[in-house]
Amino acid sequence: MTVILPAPRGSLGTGTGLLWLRDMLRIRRFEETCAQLYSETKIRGFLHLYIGEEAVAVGTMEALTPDDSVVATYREHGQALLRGIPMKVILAEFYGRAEGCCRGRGGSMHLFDRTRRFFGGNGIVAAGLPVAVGLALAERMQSGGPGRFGDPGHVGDNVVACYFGDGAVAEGEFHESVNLAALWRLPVVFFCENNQYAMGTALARSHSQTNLAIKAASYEVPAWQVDGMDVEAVASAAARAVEAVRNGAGPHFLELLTYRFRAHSMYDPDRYRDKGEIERWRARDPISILADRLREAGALDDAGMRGIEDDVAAEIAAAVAFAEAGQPESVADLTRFVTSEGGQP
Amino acid sequence: MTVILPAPRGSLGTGTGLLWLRDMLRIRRFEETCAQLYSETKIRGFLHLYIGEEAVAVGTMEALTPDDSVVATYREHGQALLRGIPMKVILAEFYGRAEGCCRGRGGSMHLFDRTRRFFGGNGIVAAGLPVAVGLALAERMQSGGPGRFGDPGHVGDNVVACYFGDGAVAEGEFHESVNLAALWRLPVVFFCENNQYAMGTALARSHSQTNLAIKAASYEVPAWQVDGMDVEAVASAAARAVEAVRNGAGPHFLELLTYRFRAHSMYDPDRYRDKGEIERWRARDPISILADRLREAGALDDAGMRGIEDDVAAEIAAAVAFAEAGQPESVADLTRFVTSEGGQP
Amino acid sequence: MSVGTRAVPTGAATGTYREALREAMRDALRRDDRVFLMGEDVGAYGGAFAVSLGLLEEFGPDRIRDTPLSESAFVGAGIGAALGGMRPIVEIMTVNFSLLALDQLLNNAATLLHMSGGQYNVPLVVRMTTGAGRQLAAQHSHSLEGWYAHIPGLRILAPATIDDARGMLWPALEDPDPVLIFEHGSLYNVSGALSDPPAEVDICHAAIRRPGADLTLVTYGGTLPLTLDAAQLLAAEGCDAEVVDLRVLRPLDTATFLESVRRTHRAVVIDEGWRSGSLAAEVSARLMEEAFDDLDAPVGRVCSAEVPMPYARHMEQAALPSADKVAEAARRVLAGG
Amino acid sequence: MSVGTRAVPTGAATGTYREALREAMRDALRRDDRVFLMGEDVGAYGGAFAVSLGLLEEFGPDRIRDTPLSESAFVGAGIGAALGGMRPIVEIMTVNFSLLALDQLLNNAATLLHMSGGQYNVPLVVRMTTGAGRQLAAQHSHSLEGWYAHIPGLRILAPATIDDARGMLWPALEDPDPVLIFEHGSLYNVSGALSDPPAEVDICHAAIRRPGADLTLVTYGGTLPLTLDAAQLLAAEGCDAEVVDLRVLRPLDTATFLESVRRTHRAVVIDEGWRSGSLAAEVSARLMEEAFDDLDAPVGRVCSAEVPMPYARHMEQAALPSADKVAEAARRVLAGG
Ligand SMILES: Cc1ncc(C[n+]2csc(CCOP(=O)(O)OP(=O)(O)O)c2C)c(N)n1
Ligand SMILES: Cc1ncc(C[n+]2csc(CCOP(=O)(O)OP(=O)(O)O)c2C)c(N)n1
Ligand SMILES: [Mg+2]
Ligand SMILES: [Mg+2]
Repeated sequence: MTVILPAPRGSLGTGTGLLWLRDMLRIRRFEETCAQLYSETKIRGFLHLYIGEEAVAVGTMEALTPDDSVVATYREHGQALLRGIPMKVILAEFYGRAEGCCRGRGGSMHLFDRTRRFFGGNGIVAAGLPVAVGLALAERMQSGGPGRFGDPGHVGDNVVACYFGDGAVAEGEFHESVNLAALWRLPVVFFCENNQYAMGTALARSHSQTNLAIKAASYEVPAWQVDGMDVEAVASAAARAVEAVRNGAGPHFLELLTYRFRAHSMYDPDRYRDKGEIERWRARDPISILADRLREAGALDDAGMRGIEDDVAAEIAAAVAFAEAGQPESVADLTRFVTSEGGQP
Repeated sequence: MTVILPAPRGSLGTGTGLLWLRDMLRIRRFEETCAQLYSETKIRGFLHLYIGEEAVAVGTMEALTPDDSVVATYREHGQALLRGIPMKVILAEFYGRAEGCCRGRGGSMHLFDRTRRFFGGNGIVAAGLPVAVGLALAERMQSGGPGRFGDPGHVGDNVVACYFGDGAVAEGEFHESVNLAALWRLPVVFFCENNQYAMGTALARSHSQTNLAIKAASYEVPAWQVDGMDVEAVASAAARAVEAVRNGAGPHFLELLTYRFRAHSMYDPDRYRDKGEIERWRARDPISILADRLREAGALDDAGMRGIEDDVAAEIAAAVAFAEAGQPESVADLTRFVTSEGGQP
Repeated sequence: MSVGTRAVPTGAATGTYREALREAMRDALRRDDRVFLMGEDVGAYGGAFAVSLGLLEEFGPDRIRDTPLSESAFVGAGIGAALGGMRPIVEIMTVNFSLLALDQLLNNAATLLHMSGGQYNVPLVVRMTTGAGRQLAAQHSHSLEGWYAHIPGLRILAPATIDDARGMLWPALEDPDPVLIFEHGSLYNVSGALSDPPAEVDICHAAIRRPGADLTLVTYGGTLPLTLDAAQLLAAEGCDAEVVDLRVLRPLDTATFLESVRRTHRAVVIDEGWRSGSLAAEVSARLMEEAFDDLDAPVGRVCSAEVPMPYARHMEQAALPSADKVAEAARRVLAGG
Repeated sequence: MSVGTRAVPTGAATGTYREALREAMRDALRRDDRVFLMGEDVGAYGGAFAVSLGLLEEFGPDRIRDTPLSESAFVGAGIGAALGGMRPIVEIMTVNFSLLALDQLLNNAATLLHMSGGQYNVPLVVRMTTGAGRQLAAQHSHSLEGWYAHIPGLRILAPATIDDARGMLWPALEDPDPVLIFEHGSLYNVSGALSDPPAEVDICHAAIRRPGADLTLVTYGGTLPLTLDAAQLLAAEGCDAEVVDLRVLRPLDTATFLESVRRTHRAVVIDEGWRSGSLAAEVSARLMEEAFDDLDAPVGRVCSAEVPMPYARHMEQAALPSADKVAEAARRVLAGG
C-alpha cells in the first residue's frame, strides 16, 4: 500500500520517452515564459507554476482517453496543455483576451475546455474533489447495463482524473469525497500532487500522518506512493490505477511525491524553504532524469534535444504572438453567461 | 488497534457497580418519562433519546474530573445528567421554562452548564468537534511550563471529552478536527457513539470503512473499539484513554459499539430497521447486563433493585413537579444575551 | 437514456404540500431517466420530512440515493453529475446544514458558466427545508434563502402554495442553470386541491395572491399564510390589502410588486429572515429606487427579531412575524405619509 | 497568565495599513498573554498578505500558529479556545474561504451566548481579507461581509483607514463577544501617518470622513477611497458631498448616516457587494423607514455588477464601483426629486 514503486526497468519505449520529454519541456518552457510575462505585467492575478512537477501530469495523463474527464486545481497549466488545449489559447486566457479558452474571464486559475472534458481549474482548495466524484457518478449512472449500482463486476467506465495537492488532503472535502467515491465504488482516480508544501506550510505541519497514501487507504481505497520525479514510475503506476478504476474496481489514490521548484505563486517571496532542500530536489529534476535515461539508451543526443527545444520555443513564440494580438472581450458582454443563453428568461 | 476489548474480569467494585446501575436507570427512566411528556405535548421540538446507549455515557464520564470539559451532541441528556446538571433543571429546560439550564431557550438539543464545564448540546452534526479541539488547545496553552507546544513529555492537562455519532464521522469536520488534535497533540478524547445508524442510514451506507477506529487510527491517533453495551468494558477503556490523554500522549479515540433502542427522534417512524435486529440488540441491554452481573456477584437483589428504582422515580417525580411549576421567561428578555451584558454598547 | 416530455397524470385530487412535492419528483423521475434524487435519508428513512416517502421502493437505490452526512461532497457531487449529463435533484435536509455546502453552491454551481466563458452550465436542482416555528431552537430555525438570492447565477424559488410545490420542479429541472427550491417547514402539512393534470407554473414571475387597492403586502414562502390572514384582519377594518407572493427570489420579479405599489401607494414587506440585511431590505430598496414618487408612506418591514431563535414556544412566537404584527405594521403605514 | 492593559508605544511614525494591522497584533500579543494568532500561513510564510510577517520570530510557534487547510476546524477551534479562556485572533486567509467555516461562525460563535441563556460568551476575533480589484477572478473576489452583518450576535468591523486598522483590534479583543474584521485587499499598501501612541478608536460608531452639505455618500472599507475621490469630482462641479464611513457593519450605526441625510436630504450608498441583497439595500431601507420625509430624491446605490468577477482587468473594472460611477449616481440623485 505504501511502498514507493520503482520504475519498471526497460519499459521505456524511446518513442514514448521522447514524447514525454517534449511534453515536460513544453510545460517547463511555457511556464518560464509566463513568469517572464508576469514580471512584464502582461499576466496578472495569481499565477501558480508547475515547474518541477511536470512528470506528474505527463505520467498520469498518459493513462487517460479523450472520453475521460479531468478536474484540476489552480496549478493546472500542465494538465491543460496535455489535455490538448492549444498553448496559444491558454496564453490568450492569461492575457485576459477574448481568444482565451474562457474569453479571458478565468485567467491562470480557471482554465476550462468543454470539448476536451477539462473541468478546470478550481481556485478553492479541495473544491474540485466533490465535483470529480459527481462526474464519476454520472459516468456510472449512464454506463447502464448490469453493475450499475455498486456491482463489483461492472466494467468499462470512463474515468475521472482528479488532481489536488497535499494541502488539500487536510480539508473536510477530501475526506467526504474519498469516502463517497469508495462507498459508491465510483470510477475516479485521485492524483495527489504532494509537493511537500501548502503555500508556506510544510507537510509535517499540516498532517499528523504524513504518508498520505495511508490516509487514503483508511477509506478502503487502494493507494500508494509514487516517485513523482520519475515519469516512468508515474506512468506505470497511473496505468495500473486507471485500468483498475476503468474495470470497476472503484476509486484509486496515488500520492505523487514531487516538489515545486518555484514559489507557490508569483506573490510568494518563498521565505519558508531551506535553500539546501530546494537544491536537493532540483538535483532530481524530472526532465533531467528522463533526458539522461534517454541519452543512456541512445535515443537522445544534443541535436535531438536542440530539436525539441526549438520546436517548443517556436510553439511558445507563436502563442505569445497570438496572445499579444488578441482582443479584449467587449464590456457589453459582462453579464453574458451569468445564466445560460436560451435558458429561462 | 481494532480489537474489541473484553471487560476486565473481577474489577467491578460492587459499590461502583451499583452507582453505575443507578446512573443508567436515572437516564433510562428519565427519558421514558420525557417520551411520555412529549406525547402529552409538554415537551416540543426535537427530542433524541439515549435509551440503549446508557453504558457509554456512564462508563466514559466515570473517567472525568470536574475540571475536565464535555462537548456533546443533541443526544446529550445522559451526559448532562451525569455531569451533575440537576434533573429538574434539565426537565424545566425541555418545558421551555425560565428555570431551565438555558432559561428555556435551548430545549433538548442545547443543554449547557458553565459551572460544570458542560459545553452542549450541539444540533449540527460534527460541529462540536472543532470546539472541543479548541477547548483542548486552551487547556494546553494555559497549562504553561515545559511541554507547552507539542512536547510529548508534557503532563497533567485537563481533558476535553468530545462525543459524537457514527454519522458524524462522515462529515469533513471530523477529519479536520482529528487531524488538528493529533497534529498538535491536544488533550482531547474522542468518544464515538456508534449506534449503527445516522437517522435512517445504516453504518455501511455511510462509510466505506465501517471500522471507525481504523479510520481514526489513520491520523496516528490511538483508537480502538469497545463493547458499548458493557459499562465495565467502557469504563476500563475510557480510564485508559483518558489517563493517556491527561499524561500528554495526545488525543485518543474510542469507538463505542452501541444501539439506540428507540427511534432517532420523536419525529422518526423508524421504518428502516429490522425488528429482529432491534431485538438482538435489546437482548444486550446494558442495564440488564450490569444488573445480572451484580446479582451474580451477590451485590444486588430484588429489594435492592426496587430501592434504586424508587429513588429514581422520586427524583423524576420531583423534576416533573418542578418543571410544571416553572415560569416562562419574560418576552421582554427576548433580545437579552444576543450580546454580552456589560460588553461593548 | 430516454427523455420523455409528457407530464404523467397523477390521479390525486386533493393533497398536501408534501404530497405535491413528492408527486412532482415522481413525475420527473418517470419522465426523464437522467433525473435522480440524492441526499441524507431520502431513501430508507423516506425523507426527514417524508417528502420522498415511497420513492426508494418505486425507483430503487440507484435513483433514490441515500448519502452519508457529507453536505459539501454530495452537493458538489450533484454539480459534477449535472456537468456529466445527469439532472440531479439534491435534497439538503434543511437550510441550516446548507452552510456546509455553500462554497460548492457559490463558487462552483453559480460560477462555472460565467467563469468558463459560457462553456459549462450546471443543470442542478437543490431542494431544502427552511424556516422556524416548530420549536427547533437556534441552530435549526434559519431562513437564509435571502443569502442565496444574493448570488448571481442561481435561480431561487420559494413555493408557498400547493400548485407551486407541484409545478416548480419540472421547469426547474428544465432550466439549464442551478435552481434552489426552499420549502418552508410549516407548509408541508397544508392541504388543498391538486389539479390533474397539474397546473403549469412559471418560475419567473411573482403572483398576486389577493388583489387589493389600499396597500401592498409583499411576501413569499412560509409567511404567505399569515400575510393572507393579516389581509383578512385589515379587511375587517376596511383596508383592502393586495398580497404579492414573490415566488421567485432570484431573479426578483420587481415589475409585479412595483406595479402593485404604484396602484396602492403603500407597502409592507414580510420576511421571516432577520431584519438587517434581509430580502425585505432589497424589496424596500427597489421600491425606494423605482417607486419613490408613488409612495404615500415609507415602506414597512416585518421580519424576525434579530436573535438566535429560542426554543420556548412563547419566545419563538415573539421572535417571528405574525398576522397581528403584519396588520399592525400595515396600520402604521396607512397612518403615515 | 498576566494581562497588561497599557498600549506599548510603537515608535513608528508613518506606515501602511498592513503595518498598522501588524502593530495592532504585536501590541495585543504583548499586552495580553491570552492573545494568540492562528490561521493558514500566518507563521512561516508571514501571512498570505504579509500582515503577520515577523510575528512568528517574535512570539514563537505556540502563539503564532500555522494551521492546516481546515477552515472549519481552526475557526471552530478558535471558538473553543475563546470558551476556554484564551483570546484568539483567527485569520481566515480571505473571505472567499470563510464559507467553509460559516457554520461555525453562525451556529456556534454567534449563537452560544443566547442559546445558553447567557452562560457562554465567545471572545473571539476573526480577521479576513475581502474584496476584488486584483484580477483574482470569480472565486477569489467576493465581498461577503454583508452576509456576516446579517447575523445577530456578531460585531462586524471594516477598517478603511490606517488609524482604524491600528485601533480596532484591541477593543475587538476586549469585546466579550465574537468580532469579525474585514480588511479590503486593496488597502494593505495604502500608507499614511501612524500616531504614537496610537489613537483610541471606538468600534461602535460610523465616522464622517468628509463633511458636506449637499449630499451624503455612505460607504465603508475598500470603497472609501474611491468615494472620497468621487466627492472631489463632485466638489469640482459645485456639489459638496458628505462622506460617511460606516466602519461598523453590525450593529449598524444608523444614527450617524441618518443625521447626515436629514441635513443633506440626498444619499448614495456605495458597496462593493453584489447589488441584490447588499448591505447597501439595508442602508437604503433604513433611510426609507427613518428619513422618508427628509429625502428630496430616492437613495441611490452603487454596487458591483451581479456577475462572478471576471479575470480580465477591463471586465473586472467594469464590474466594480468607481469614482466615476459614484459621481454619476450622485448627479442622478441631485437631479431627481
Ligand atoms: C479553501 C481554501 N483555503 C485556502 C486557500 C488559499 N490557498 C491557495 S493554494 C493554497 C495551498 C494549497 O496547497 P496544496 O493543496 O498542497 O497545493 P499546491 O499549491 O502545493 O499545489 C492555499 C492555502 C484556497 N485557495 N482555498
Ligand atoms: C450537518 C448536519 N446534517 C444533518 C443533520 C440532521 N441530523 C440530525 S441527527 C442526524 C444523524 C446523526 O447520526 P449520528 O452522528 O450517528 O448520531 P446519532 O443521532 O445516531 O446519535 C442527522 C442526519 C444535522 N443536524 N446536521
Ligand atoms: Mg502542495
Ligand atoms: Mg448514530
